[in-house]
Amino acid sequence: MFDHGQPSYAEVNKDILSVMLETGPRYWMLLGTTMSVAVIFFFMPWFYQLIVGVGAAGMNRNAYWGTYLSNFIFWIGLSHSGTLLSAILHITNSPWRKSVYRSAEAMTLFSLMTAALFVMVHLGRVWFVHWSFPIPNQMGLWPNFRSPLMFDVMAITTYLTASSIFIYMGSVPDFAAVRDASTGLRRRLYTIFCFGWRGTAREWHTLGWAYTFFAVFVIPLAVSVHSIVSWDFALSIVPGLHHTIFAPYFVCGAIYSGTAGIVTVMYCLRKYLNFERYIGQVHLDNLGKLLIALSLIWSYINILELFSTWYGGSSFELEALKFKLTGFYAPLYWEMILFCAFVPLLMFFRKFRWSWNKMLVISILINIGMLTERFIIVATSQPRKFLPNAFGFYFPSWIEISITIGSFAIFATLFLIFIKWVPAISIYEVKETLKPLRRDA
Amino acid sequence: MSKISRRDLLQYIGAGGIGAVGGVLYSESIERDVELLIPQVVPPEDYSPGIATWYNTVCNQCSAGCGISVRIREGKAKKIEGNPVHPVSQGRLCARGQSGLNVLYNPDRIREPLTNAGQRGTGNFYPISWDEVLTTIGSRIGRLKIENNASRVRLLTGRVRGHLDELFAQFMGLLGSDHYQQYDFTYPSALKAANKISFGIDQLPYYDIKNADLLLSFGADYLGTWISPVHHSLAYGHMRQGRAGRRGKTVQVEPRMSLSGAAADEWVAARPGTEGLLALGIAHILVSDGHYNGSDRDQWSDVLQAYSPSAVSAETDISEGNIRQLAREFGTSKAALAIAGGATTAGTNAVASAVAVNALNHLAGNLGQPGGIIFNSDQAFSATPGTRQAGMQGILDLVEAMEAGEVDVLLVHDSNPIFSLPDGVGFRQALDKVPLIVALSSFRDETTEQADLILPTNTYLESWGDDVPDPGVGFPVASISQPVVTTLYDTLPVGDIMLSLVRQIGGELPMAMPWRTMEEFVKERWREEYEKRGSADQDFEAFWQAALEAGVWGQPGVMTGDQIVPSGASTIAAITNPASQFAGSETDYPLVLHPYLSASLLDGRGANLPWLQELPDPLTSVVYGSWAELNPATAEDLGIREGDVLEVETPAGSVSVPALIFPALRPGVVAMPIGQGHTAYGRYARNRGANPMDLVSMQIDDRSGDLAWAATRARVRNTGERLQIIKTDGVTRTLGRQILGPKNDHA
Amino acid sequence: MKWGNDLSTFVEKFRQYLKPGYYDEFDYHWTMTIDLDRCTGCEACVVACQAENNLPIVGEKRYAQNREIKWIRIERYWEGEYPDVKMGFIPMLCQHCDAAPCEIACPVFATYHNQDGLNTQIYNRCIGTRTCAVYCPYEVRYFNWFTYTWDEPLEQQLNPDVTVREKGVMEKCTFCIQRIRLAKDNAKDDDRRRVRDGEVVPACVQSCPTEAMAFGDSNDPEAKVSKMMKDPRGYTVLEELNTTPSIVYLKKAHAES
Amino acid sequence: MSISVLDALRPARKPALLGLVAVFGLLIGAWVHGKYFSDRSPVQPIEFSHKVHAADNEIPCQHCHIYADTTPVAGVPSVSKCIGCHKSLPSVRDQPEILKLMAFWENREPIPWIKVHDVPDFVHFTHKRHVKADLECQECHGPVETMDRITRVATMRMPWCVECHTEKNVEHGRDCWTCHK
Repeated sequence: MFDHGQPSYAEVNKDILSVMLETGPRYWMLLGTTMSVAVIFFFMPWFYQLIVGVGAAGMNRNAYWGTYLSNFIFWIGLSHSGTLLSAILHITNSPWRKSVYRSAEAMTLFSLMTAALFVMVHLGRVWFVHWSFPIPNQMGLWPNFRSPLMFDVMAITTYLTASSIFIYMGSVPDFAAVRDASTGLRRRLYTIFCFGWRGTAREWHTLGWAYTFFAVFVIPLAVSVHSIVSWDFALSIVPGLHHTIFAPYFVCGAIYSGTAGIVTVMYCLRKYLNFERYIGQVHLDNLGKLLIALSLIWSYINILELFSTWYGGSSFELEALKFKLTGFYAPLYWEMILFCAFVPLLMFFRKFRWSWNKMLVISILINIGMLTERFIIVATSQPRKFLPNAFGFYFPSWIEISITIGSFAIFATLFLIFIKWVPAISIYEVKETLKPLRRDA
Repeated sequence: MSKISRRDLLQYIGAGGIGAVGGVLYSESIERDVELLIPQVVPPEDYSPGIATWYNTVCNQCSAGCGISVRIREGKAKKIEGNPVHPVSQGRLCARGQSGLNVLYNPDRIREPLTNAGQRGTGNFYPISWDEVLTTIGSRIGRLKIENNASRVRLLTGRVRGHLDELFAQFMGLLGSDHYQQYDFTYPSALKAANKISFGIDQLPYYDIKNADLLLSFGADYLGTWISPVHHSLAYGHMRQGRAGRRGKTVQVEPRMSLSGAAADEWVAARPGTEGLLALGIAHILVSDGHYNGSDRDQWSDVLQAYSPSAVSAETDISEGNIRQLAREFGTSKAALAIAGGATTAGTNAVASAVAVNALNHLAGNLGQPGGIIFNSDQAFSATPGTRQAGMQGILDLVEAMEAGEVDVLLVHDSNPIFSLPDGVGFRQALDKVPLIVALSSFRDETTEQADLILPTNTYLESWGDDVPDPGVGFPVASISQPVVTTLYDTLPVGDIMLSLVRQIGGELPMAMPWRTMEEFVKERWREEYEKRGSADQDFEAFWQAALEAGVWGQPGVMTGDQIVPSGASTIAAITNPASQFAGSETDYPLVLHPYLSASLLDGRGANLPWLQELPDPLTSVVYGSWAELNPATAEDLGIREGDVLEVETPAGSVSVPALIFPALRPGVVAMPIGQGHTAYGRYARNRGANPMDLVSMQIDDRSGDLAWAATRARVRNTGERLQIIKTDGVTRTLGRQILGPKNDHA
Repeated sequence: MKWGNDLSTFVEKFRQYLKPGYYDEFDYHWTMTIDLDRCTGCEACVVACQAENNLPIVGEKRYAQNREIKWIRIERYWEGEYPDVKMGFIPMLCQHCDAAPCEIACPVFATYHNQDGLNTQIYNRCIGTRTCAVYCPYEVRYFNWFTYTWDEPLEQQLNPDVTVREKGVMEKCTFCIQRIRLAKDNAKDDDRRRVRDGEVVPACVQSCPTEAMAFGDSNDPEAKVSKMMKDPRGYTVLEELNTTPSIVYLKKAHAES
Repeated sequence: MSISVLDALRPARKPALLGLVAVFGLLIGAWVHGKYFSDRSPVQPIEFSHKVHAADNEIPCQHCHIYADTTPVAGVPSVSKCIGCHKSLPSVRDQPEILKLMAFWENREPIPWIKVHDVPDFVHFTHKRHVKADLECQECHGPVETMDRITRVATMRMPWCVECHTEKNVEHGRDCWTCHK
C-alpha cells in the first residue's frame, strides 16, 4: 500500500497537515489563476446573459436545451462516484479506500455545486428560482410534484445535503487534529468545526456507527439522483430521449465518469501535494479495474440502446438514431465511442494500469467522451423531434463555450480552497491502515 | 447570560441598526414604480376606458376594397379585422390588410411637411410649415393657370377610387389640365382590355368562383394577389367544402406554383408565355369534341383550326392527353370558369391570352350564369373605377412629356413608379427635367425621395373617403372610409390637401369646389346620390349615421339591369396567336425570368411593414429578403446549391440574389418575387434584397398598352459567394410521417 | 388554517388524478377544427395572431437564429417531384392536448390544464426551464430569448388585454383566452351560465379568409365544432403519441377524376 | 460528547446573537418603512380629500368613478367632471387647492394623479365583476370616506387577492387565468 515505506503516525499528521498549514506563493498564484478564469469565463458571460436574456446562448426554437443542460448532467455525473464509492468501499471494508475517499467526496460536493450553478445559468428567469422549492406561501402555490425537474430539485438538494454531512462527519476527528496542530484564530475555528472532539471511546463509537449508517443511506440516494436526472430526458416523449434504459445508463455513465475523475484528481494530489506515500499503485490498479468493469457495462448499455431502438422500429426513433450515427454530430458520437468504449480496454494491460501518466491520459479521455455523450444527447435529439418542418439545428455560442470552460475553473477553485480547509486525506483512517504500531513516534 | 459590557451593547445596537436600515432599503426596493393616473380633461362622448369599440372603414392595402373593422381602445387602434357585413370581405381579412396597423403606427411615417431646400435627390429634407408649402404650390399652379398653361401640371396617383378620384378629376378639370393619371402595377389592365374586346364592356366583371365546379386559372393567383384575394378565398372555401357532396375542382396553369397553384388539384406548368395557347387548344377540343353546340360553332371551328392538340402540345410542352383531359373536364363540368392573370396577362401578347381565356368562358356558356362571369351592370354611385389607369403607355407619354420639358409641376400621390417600373422607362431621369415635384405621401418611398416638396398625408385609417369595389360583388355596393383614430402627426388627408390647394389657387376654383374638408365633400356626394335614388323612407342624416356604423351601403339581391350576354362574335374576331415574345435570345439567355407578386409585400408597397417582412412567404417560408428560385434539376445542371449568390442577368440589367431550390418550378425558369429591393421607404424596407423590375426589359403589349413584365429571358451565374436565406422551414418532406392525415383514408 | 386548506385541496386533487375521466369533466372543452381542404396557406391567421397577442417583431438577425415567435405557423410539406409535385399546408398551433406532455414538465405549474380544457401558460409564473418546449411534440411553444421592444410608436398597437412578456418566459397559443374571458364576462352580464356557440372566436379563426377553422365547445353536442369533428376526414396530428389534442384537422380531400 | 459540543460552540454564541438582533432589526425596518415611508399614501398634485367629498357631502363613489360597474376600470374623473360641480360652488372657490384645480382646467391640462391602487401589467382585474358581485368599494380600498389623503390599506398583491377568492369561494377563483393575462 505504501510505495515509499510506511510512515509513522507523526509523519502522517505532518504530511497531511502541512498541506493545510504551509502555503507557498505557488498556491496563491494557482488559486488566483483559477479564480480569475472562473470570473472571466464563467461569471462575466453569465452576467451578460442575465442582462440580455438567455438568447446570448446558441439555443433556439428547435433546441431549447443546450450545453448548459448537458454540462449540468456531466457535472452531476462527475459527482457520482465520490460519495458512492466511498460509501460502498466503506461498507465492504476495503482498506485502499481510506487514502482516497476524502478528496473523492470533495469532488462530489464541488461538482454538485458546479452542476447547481449550471441550473441557474440555464434558467430563463433565475431570479425566481426559489419558486421551484416547496416553500409554504400565502398564495397557496406549490411546485409541481409531477415534474421530473421537481424530482431533480429534491434529489439534488438531498444528495448535496447528505454528501456534505457525510464528508463533514468523516472529517470531524481530522478537524480535531488540525485544531491541535494550530494556534490562534484557526484553532478557535477548528474547535467549532470539530465540535470539541476529544477522541474518547464513546465519540469514536458514535462516529463509527453514524458513519456506517450514512454510508448505507447515501448509496441508494446516489443511484436515485442520476436516475432522476435521466428522467428529465426519459420522461419526455422526444425520440432519442424516451428510453427506459436511460436511468441505469445514466447511473452507470455517472459512476464511470466519476471514477475517471477520481483518477485525475488522485494524480494531481499525488503529484502536487506530495502524497506519494499514501496514494500508490494499489489505488491506481484498483481504480483501473473498476474503470474497465464500468466501461464494459457502459458499452453494453449503449449497444442495448441502439438495439432496442432499431428493434422497436418506430420511424421517429429510427430517424433520430440515424441522425445521431450519421448526421452532423456523428463525429462527436464516434469520438465518444472511441474514448469511452475502446480506449479503456487498454487498461486490461498492466502496463497501462500501473502507469500514472498513462492512466491520467485515459481518465481525461474518458471524461471528454462523457462530456460529449451528454452534449450529443441534448444536441441531436430535440432539434429533430416529430414535425420535420420544425427540424432545426443547435450549435453552442461563444458564451456557452466560455461558460463551460469557466465551470472547470470553478471546480478547480473550490478544490483548491478545500485542500486548505480540510485535510485532503483522512488522517485518522490512514493511520488505521498502518501496520501494528511502531513505538518510535 | 453574564452581564453585557458597553462594548457588546454597542455591537448589538449596531447590528440592530444595520438590520433596520437593510429592512427599509429592502422594502423600498420592492416598491412599485410610481404610475400616474392621467384623466381626460373633457371625455369624448363614446369614451369608456377598458372597453373596445369597433369602427368600420375600408382597407387600402391593395385594390380589392375590403371593408374592415378597427378595434379602438382608449383612442388607439389595436386590431383590424374584416367588416362582417361588408360583402367583399365578409368579416375576413388577409395578412396585408391586418398589417394596416403597421402603416398607421409606422415609425418611418412622414410627420410634417418637408422641403428639400433646392437639393433634389440628396435625401435631405427640412421641415416647413403647411402655410408656406401650400402657398408655394398654390401660387405656382395658380400662375400656370392664369397663363393658360395648366396642362403643364400633371397629377399621377396610385389606385384611387370613389369620390377622391372625382375630387382629383374635378381639380384637374377646373385647372384645365386633362393630365390626371393613375398608375398601379397590380391593376389588371390587359384583362380589362381583353374584356372590352370580348364582351364590349369596359369593366372588370365579377368572377363567381363560389358557385363554380371547375376553376381553370391561367396564371391568376386568385387566392394570393389577384384582384380580390379575400373575396376569392371566401368563394374558394365555399366551393371546396361549402356545398354538401359537391366539391369544386381547381386547375392552375403557371410555370411557378403560386399560392393558388398549391391549393389546386392539378398544377400544369406550361411553357412560360404559352398559357393562352393552351386555352385555345382546350377551346379547340371543346368545339371539335362537341362540348360546344352554339349556333356559331362553325366560326369557332374555323378560328380555332390552327390550335389542334398536337400543335398546342408541341408549343406548350403539355402532353396531348393532358390537354384533352382538361378539355373534357372543362366541357362536362356543370359550372366551369376560366380566369387569367399574373404572368399570363403580362406577356407581349397579354390581351390575346386573356381573350383566349375569355373564349373558353364563352364556350362553357357561363356568361351571366352562377359559377361564371357576372357583369356589374350597375356601378354604384357615379364613380367609374379604373378608367384613369394610365397603363404603361400613359406612363411613357408622361415620361416623354417630362423629357420634352412640358411638365412644370408634377403631383405624385401614393404611387411609386421609380420602384415599380423597369429602369428602361427612364422615369427617374425624366424627373430631372421637371422644375417642381410635389409628393403627397405618408412614406418616403423612392419617388417621394425625388420630390421637392413632400406633403404628408394621413393614412387611410385617419382619412375620410369612400370606395366602390372593383370588380363589384354582383350587386351595387359602396363603402365609407372614416377616420378611426385622431391624426397622429401634423399631416392632412389627401382630400383636404387638395381642397386647401383649391383655396390657395383661387380663381373660380373655390366656387366650384366649396368644400372645406373631404368629409364635407363625401357627405354631400352621398346625399346627392341618396336623393337621386329617391330613397325617402328615412331622412339622410339617419341613413348617413347608419352607413357610417355599417361602413358600407349596398343592395344585396338587387341585380339591376339584365345580365348582358354578349355574342361570341367579337371574341372570335379577336383571337390571335397568344404566344409571348421574349426579350433576349435563347442562346445568350437560356432561362426565362418569371417575376411574381409577393404574397405579403405585393408589388413592394408592403415592404415597410415589419409584420409583413416577418411573415414567412407562403410557399418558401423565406422572410426578410429576396431570392431567385430554380428547379432542382436546373440547379443541379448549373451546379447551384441553396444559398449560392447568383448574378441574374437579362438584356435589361443584372441583380445579385441568393438561390433557392424550389421543387414546383418549371425547369428553365428562374422565378423572383417582386417586393424587395427598396433603396428608400423606411428602416424595414431599405437595402433589403433585390428588385426584379431592374431585370425586366421594356416591352409593351400593344393592345392594352400594358407593361409585359413577364417576357424577359435571363441567365444566371454563380458568383461563388454564399448568403444565408432566412427561412422558418426545416425539412419540407413528411418523411413518411402522417402529419397531413392518415394515409389509407377513404375520404 | 391555510395549511389545512392546502392539504385538503391537495388530497382532493390527487383523488381527481386517480379518477379516470378526470379530463372529461371540464366546464367547457374548447376545441378547434381546421379543414385542410379549405386552408390555402395564406397566413392571414399568422398576422391575426401577431396582432391580437402582442407577438414581438423579432428582427432579421433573430429570425436568422431561428428565434421567431409565431404562436400559429403554417407548416408546408412537399410531396412528389416535378411535375407531379404537390404542396400540403398545415397550420400548427398549440394543440391544447388533454394529456399534454408539457404539463408534467413544468416544476412550478406555470403550465397546467384549467377547467376549460385549455392548456394554459402563466407567463408570470414561468422561470424559464424550457422543459415544456422540449417535451412538446408539436413544437408550438416559444421562448422569449430577449426582451423585445417595439420601434416607437408601434407599441401603441399593443393589445391591452394581453400582457407583454419579458425575457426568459415561455409563451404559446392561448386560444385567445382574453376573448374567452370577455365572452364569459358578457354571459355573466346577461345572466347566462354558459357562453353561446360562436360567441368566442380566436383571432386566427376570425381572420381565416376561407373559413377553414371553426372554434367552440365540444362538450356541447350542438356546437359547430362538435359537428365538424365527426367529419370522416377528421384526424389529429401525431395521434400515436396519445396526447389527445383539442385540435382536429380535416384531411385534404382529393378531386374525383 | 454533548458537553463538549456546547463548549465548542461557545465562541459562536455572540455572532449568532448579533445575527439574531440584525434579523429582528430587519423586520422592524421593513415594518417602519411600510407604515411611514411607502407608496401607500403619496402626496397628490392636488390635496383632494375623499373625506370631504364622500363623507361630509355624501357623494356616492360612482358619481365620479362612473365606469366602475360597467368596465374593467373605475375611471378617474375627468377634469371637466370636477369643474362641473366646482364652478357652482363659490364657497370654496378661493381655497388654494381649488385654485390649483382651476389652473389645470384653464390650461386644459389633465391632473397627473399618482396611482395608489395599482396592479402590475400582467394582472387582469375588472371592477365590473367585483362591483356586480356586490362588493363594497371599501372592502378593497379601505374606509376611503375617512381619508383626507388616500392610503392603500390592502397590499394589492397576489396573496391578498387569493385569500379573498378562497374565502368567498369564487368560482374558478384560484385558476391562474382568472386573474393573470
